[in-house]
Amino acid sequence: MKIKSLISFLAIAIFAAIIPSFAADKVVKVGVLHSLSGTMAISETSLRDVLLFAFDEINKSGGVLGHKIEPIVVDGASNWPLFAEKAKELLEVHKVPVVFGCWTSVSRKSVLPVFEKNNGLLFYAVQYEGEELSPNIFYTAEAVNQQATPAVDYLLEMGRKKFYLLGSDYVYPQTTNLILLEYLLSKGIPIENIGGGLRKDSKGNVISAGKYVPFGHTDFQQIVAEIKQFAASGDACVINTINGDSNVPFFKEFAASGLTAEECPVVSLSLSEDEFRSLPTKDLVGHLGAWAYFMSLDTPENKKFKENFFEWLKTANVPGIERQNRVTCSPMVLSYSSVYLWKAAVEKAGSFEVDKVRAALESGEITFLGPNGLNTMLKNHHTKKNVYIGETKADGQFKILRQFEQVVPEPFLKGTFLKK
Amino acid sequence: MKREFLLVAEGLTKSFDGFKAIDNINFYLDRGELRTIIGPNGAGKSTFLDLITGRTRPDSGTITYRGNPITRLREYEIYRLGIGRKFQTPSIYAHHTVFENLLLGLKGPRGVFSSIFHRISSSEKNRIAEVLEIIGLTEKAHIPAGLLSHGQKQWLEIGMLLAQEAELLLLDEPAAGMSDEETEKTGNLLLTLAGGHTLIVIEHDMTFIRRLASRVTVLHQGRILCEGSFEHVQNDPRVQEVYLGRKHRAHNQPNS
Amino acid sequence: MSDRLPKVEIFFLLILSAVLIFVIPILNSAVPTDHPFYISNYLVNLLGQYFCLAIVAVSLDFLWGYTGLLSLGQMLFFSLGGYAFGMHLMLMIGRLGQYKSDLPDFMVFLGYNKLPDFWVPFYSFWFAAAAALWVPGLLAFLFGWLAFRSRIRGVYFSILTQALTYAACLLFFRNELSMGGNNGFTDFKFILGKPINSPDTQRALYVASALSLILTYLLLRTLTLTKFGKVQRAIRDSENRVLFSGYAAANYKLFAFTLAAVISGLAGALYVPQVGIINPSQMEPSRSLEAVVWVAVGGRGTLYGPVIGAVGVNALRSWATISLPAYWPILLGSLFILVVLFAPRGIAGFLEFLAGKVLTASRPILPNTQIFTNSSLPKTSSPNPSGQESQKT
Amino acid sequence: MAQLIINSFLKLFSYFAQFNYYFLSHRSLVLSSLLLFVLVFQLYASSDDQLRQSSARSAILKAILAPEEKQPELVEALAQNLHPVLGPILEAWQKGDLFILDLNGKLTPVIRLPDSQLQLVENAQSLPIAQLPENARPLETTGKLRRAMRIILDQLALADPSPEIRENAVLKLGMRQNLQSLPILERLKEQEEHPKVKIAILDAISLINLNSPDTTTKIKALSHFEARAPIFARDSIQKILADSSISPAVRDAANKAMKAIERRIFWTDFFGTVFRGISLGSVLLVVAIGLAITFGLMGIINMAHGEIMIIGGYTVFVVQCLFGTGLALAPFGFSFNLPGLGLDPASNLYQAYFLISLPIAFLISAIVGLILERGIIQFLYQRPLETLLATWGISLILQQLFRLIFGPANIPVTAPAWLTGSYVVEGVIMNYNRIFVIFAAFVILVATWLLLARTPLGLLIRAVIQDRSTAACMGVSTGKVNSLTFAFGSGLAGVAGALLALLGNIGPSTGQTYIVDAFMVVVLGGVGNLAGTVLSALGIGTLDQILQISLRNPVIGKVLVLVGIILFLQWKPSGLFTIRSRSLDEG
Repeated sequence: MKIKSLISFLAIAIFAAIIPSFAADKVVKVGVLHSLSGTMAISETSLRDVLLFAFDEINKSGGVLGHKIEPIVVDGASNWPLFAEKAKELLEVHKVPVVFGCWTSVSRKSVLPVFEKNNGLLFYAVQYEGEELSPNIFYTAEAVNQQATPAVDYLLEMGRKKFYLLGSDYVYPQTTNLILLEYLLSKGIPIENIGGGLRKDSKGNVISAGKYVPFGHTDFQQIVAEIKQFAASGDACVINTINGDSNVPFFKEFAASGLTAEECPVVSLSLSEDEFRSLPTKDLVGHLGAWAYFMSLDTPENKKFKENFFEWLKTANVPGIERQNRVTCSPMVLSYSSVYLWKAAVEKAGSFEVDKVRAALESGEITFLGPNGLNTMLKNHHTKKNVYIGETKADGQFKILRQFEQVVPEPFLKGTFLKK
Repeated sequence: MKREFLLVAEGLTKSFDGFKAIDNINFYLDRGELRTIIGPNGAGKSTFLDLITGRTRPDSGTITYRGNPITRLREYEIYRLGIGRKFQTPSIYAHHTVFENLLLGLKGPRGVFSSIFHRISSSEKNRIAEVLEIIGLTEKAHIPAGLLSHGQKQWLEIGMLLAQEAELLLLDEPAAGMSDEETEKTGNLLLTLAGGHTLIVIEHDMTFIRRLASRVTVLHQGRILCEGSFEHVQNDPRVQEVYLGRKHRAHNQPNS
Repeated sequence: MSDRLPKVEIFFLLILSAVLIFVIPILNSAVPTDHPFYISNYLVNLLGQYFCLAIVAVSLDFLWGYTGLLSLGQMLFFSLGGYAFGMHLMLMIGRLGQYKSDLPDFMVFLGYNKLPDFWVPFYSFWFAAAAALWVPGLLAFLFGWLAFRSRIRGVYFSILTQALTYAACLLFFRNELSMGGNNGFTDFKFILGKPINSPDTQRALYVASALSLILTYLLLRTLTLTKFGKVQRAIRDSENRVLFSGYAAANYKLFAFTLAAVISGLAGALYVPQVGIINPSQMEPSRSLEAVVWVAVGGRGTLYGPVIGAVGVNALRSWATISLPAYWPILLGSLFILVVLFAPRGIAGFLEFLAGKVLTASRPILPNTQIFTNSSLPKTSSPNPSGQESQKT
Repeated sequence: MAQLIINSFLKLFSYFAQFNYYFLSHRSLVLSSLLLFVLVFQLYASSDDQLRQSSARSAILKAILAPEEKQPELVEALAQNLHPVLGPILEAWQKGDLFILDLNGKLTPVIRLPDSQLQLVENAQSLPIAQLPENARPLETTGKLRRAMRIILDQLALADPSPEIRENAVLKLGMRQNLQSLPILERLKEQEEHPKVKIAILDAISLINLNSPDTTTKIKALSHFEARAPIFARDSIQKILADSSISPAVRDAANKAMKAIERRIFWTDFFGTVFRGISLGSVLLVVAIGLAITFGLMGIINMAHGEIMIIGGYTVFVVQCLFGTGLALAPFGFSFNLPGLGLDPASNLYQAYFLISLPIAFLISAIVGLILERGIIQFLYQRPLETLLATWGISLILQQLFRLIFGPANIPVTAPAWLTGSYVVEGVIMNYNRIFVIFAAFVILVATWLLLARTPLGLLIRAVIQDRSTAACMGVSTGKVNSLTFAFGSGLAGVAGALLALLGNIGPSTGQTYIVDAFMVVVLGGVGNLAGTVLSALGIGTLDQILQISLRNPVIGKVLVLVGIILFLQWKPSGLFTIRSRSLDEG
């Protein structure tokens, strides 16, 4: 009897929690699905902040189609099945017309079937490995050819001849490195000049290129010693796709071993200004980054965005929000841009209905002049935008070295370079 | 003619980190005998029982039981040959009832699957009732064993050996921590068992040992110091020096 | 001597089965969505997931509460079951993936031109379903055989199971394993020819989970009532005594460990189609620790406690991650501490305490509720001289 | 005569000031030797230097003001007017620090120096204005232009006053293996005085000669490398070996040289692995030693060990901020500022912050440990497996508290200057911070051993650990001793966290990374045994490094270590060192 009463109690509790509170007129609920606890909270919390800022900004200027945006913030807790569960809840219980969220590829993959089944709409604003195109997801961040290959172009321009590929052991680095391997080969770099190791299957197909460390790896002594030997014959560089945490021990080891950015620059594809807050930037000076946005970008849009965002942070009523020492970075700005792209599409469609909004987004006419420059949503669900190469300065900012104008995104790259 | 012994240990040696707990012991036990082992703390008494029951493996030497070597067998295999052991501190299943404790001790198949499909039979019930009678716990059959008094737990443990119908019983300080009355009862119990079973008893309580009136083996520093009747041993000057002179202290430290 | 299920328990189980297996699906499918008794698809799916986790909790309790073996790697077996069944689901996607190939997407991407041999049998539903049971079972058997043979017990056993799941987790992250690397398996389309995300399929999976939970409960409950159960608890309380009573304790433990792994594998296989993803993060040590917490909160040593714990803690999490995003780890952490300090026998212990007040106690409760005896401790309180010597070194 | 000396010194200083930027830009902080001063003096104090300098400046001005498509050509032409003043200008251009300002109607190129000062390209005069005009845009560069700049900069580096830069430049030139560079190198060989650079020049000449069509020259170069065995020559020799058309004599020489290099790499790897193994082992030891006390000795399955460790890391961060510019925190929505001492980062006192923070980290972690023990753990000594649950709860709470107080991001801890850099002996890199951790591990170990074995408190701790009730009967206040022991173990964990801040990152969930490793070390060593902990930490560390270098794969290496530990425990179920016990239920 006790169990039964308990279960019914729980059922009621769940119901009570998920039955929407009585909403005022003209409100549109949107979902925010990021990890606010667990290992990924380190990166994703900032995206929640900037999304809430964007909603406030839009609400102040009259909302979307006359509706105020009411965000439903959900914690995915760095737990992928929980991401799927929460996505289901947002779509099936709260019936939100759009969700902004996810950071890791695996979290996106886990929610993808949910969005496809319920015909939801997800804006994903983190650089990723491509090789995916869901009708229900719009990818507003850098595709591989908007980040990794421009970075390689730049290094080639600088006369680098040896490339050491290093990453965390998961899909984004592995995929990116496989694509880069093809790209480098197509640029005439001999395979023995690509460091980190190649693994082939029994038929001789390369199934993995580069060196991979487990998540949270802390001991880079061996790898840095290897890079030092690799770089001994000059003109070498490192393409680093290590995820978040492990970068600190890597760069500490790298700097301590006497390798300099002159001798062997490291271009990091997962390190933005936000991550620099937690890195001893002294050890990173001179190393490179490639993003669609840098905080140091000198445009009126960016200036206005930074001012307003930092002003908003001072008074924002969000539990646990960090108000001090904040920066802006590419995933944040692209999240922010996603909101405006969605707004533009909704206004073009004149409706919140997913199918209509999608049609608007796919029309190729939805643009947003954001802090990062012009973003244009293309039919392939990715955005055309500028790409910048920057060099790390001691204050944790990037000095912009190079700009690639309006690069057209190409999500499916594997196998395309060698065919040409 | 060589005599047929029940238990023979020859050249038995065991050392822990260089400390020789058992040093070249030769030990012979007759069928049906009641043997008492005494010795001061650290003499190696419990280690000796450990070696017989397979809890520790000797560094060298052999142990045979009914002529079969048992040195390399595991505890449960040795037990199944009919060697039962009662530990120094009562070792019973506190969360099981007294009845269940005895049920687990009963002779019978010990495999995983036979235990899954086991149904208690009336003969098993009778046997348990019998043992309960012997150890005087009939009235407490259905309370958790953890609730028994210290002495009752000791008896229950002996009862479990009886249920198993072990031939050789190794009893490590069966009277430790008992009141005088309980000690008396325990002594009687052991005496009734002797004959039908073979017993090795480790004890410190000299009155108790005298009562058992058995053959006594004195262990000292891992060796057999002397062996013989209680009087013989008592009068041995070496024993007086190493053991009886320190009897009082030894008695106060039950953890030998 | 309660060798049979008490009548009241059977009665209660029947009612519960009726509610879970008949009433809830009917309320979900046959009641109009705006009716107050309507149960949404989301809730049905959520309950199905909770029940799978509850199965793990029950199997873990069978090990921990009854055999004294605290496995800190139970979710490894759950994941293996999930992976085995997930392989089948991946193959059932057919040509509906990103690359429109017969191979799963990640294989196309990695340049495979044919399915690895060990994948081929997983085209068969029944092979995959069986593998979800025997693969975890086999691993548990091998690991258990090694561990119990050499008398690894207590904390050592726990830490080793943790190391095992950690090692497996690292291994499954690798693409070389041909198991999808970090992303694992996702985007399933069909199960037994039915679209996997349709409400009907999900309802069927829910019923399967509920049924499995009830059957698991019945099976394990019956086992604990047999002589096997008595030996099992005897091992928990005093393993050496069991050995000196002629039982090969290692075999008993091996049986319990393997059985628990098989059951966890079943739970994993049911969980994956409902949640839609399986990847190595399920093997992270913290996931298995969570399972231990469900058992502890629900009350170990009773098989229904873990069910309450698993469903309750997960429901709490579902609620808190949306209502108290920044504070829920603190809430959860405090709950564990409070339970350990003030309700060592968990919710079940509390319920029994209440029941004991109302009814006459059906079974006596020992004044000392300590379930863990020294056998599960590291050997610290050794009163012996050689111990002192080695400490000085 | 005196006049001449004074004059030369004045000149010298002006040049030195001019090169200052160049020095910094190459991050070369090596002190110039007296020899170097003489060299600089000889090279640049010549009478026609003024003239050459101004012609170089006008040439680059021309290039800067030229239309974009002409720039690369003009920059390449700078080779005829090589002069050190070009270096800073080209680098500024490359990095976007070159601007063209409209000064009184005249287009004037200026460069921005690292200290934000503006300098005219024309004559190196500082501009009086402090800030760039709003509309100033840096002069763009193209890939082609940057390549041209690189060539000029490389040539400039050959005459750089710093021997290190010269050495690198020479080697770089050699690495290009262009036969036309040989005359330049031969000339440099004559002029060069610095022994290291001389060797580098010889290496570079040999590198180029590897490309020589003449077999004898080739073989001579190869035998040079056989004797020197430098790792940087490996790629070039490999290329020779890959060529099937070479003569047997060349092949033989190349093989010999390759063997010599491989031998060197082997020994470098060997000693490197030994050092790295010890280093990783000492990290593991530092991480595990606190746990060896709280778990190993006291039997508390302390899942919050990692978080208590991280408290130490946060302590270092706070101390670092307080020594510097202060710290602003915003826990639970309240913001407050902790003022800093504002010490100069170069001062000795500031540099000592790390040493000072170690005892503070110990104290704070110990206090947290004390609170946890008194508040929660003390009720659980009879139920050790439940300490696992409670401490896991504690760990969840602590993690989220870190997040709420310090933010979700990791915190940056900058190692003091005296701990950055490395000894390099024959290619084996030994970082100062790692050497420091090895040393610290040793100190912690000795201190712990002394405390446990040689102090009255240690005696009490051992007594309580071995038999709580007996100790209590003997009048020992077991509660107090437990608290102190747990606090001590927690304090050690805090020191570990402080040391980890030198090597890795500190963040809310960092503790989780170490927890499995820490338990493995303690269990493998044998619970309750410090010597075992030491041995197993060093053993795991070395094994891990050996596997990493032989498998070239950290993940599989780690998996194998874990499997190895599992199998090892089959053989020795209670770890390397066992404490035997004779009471029944502790086997």
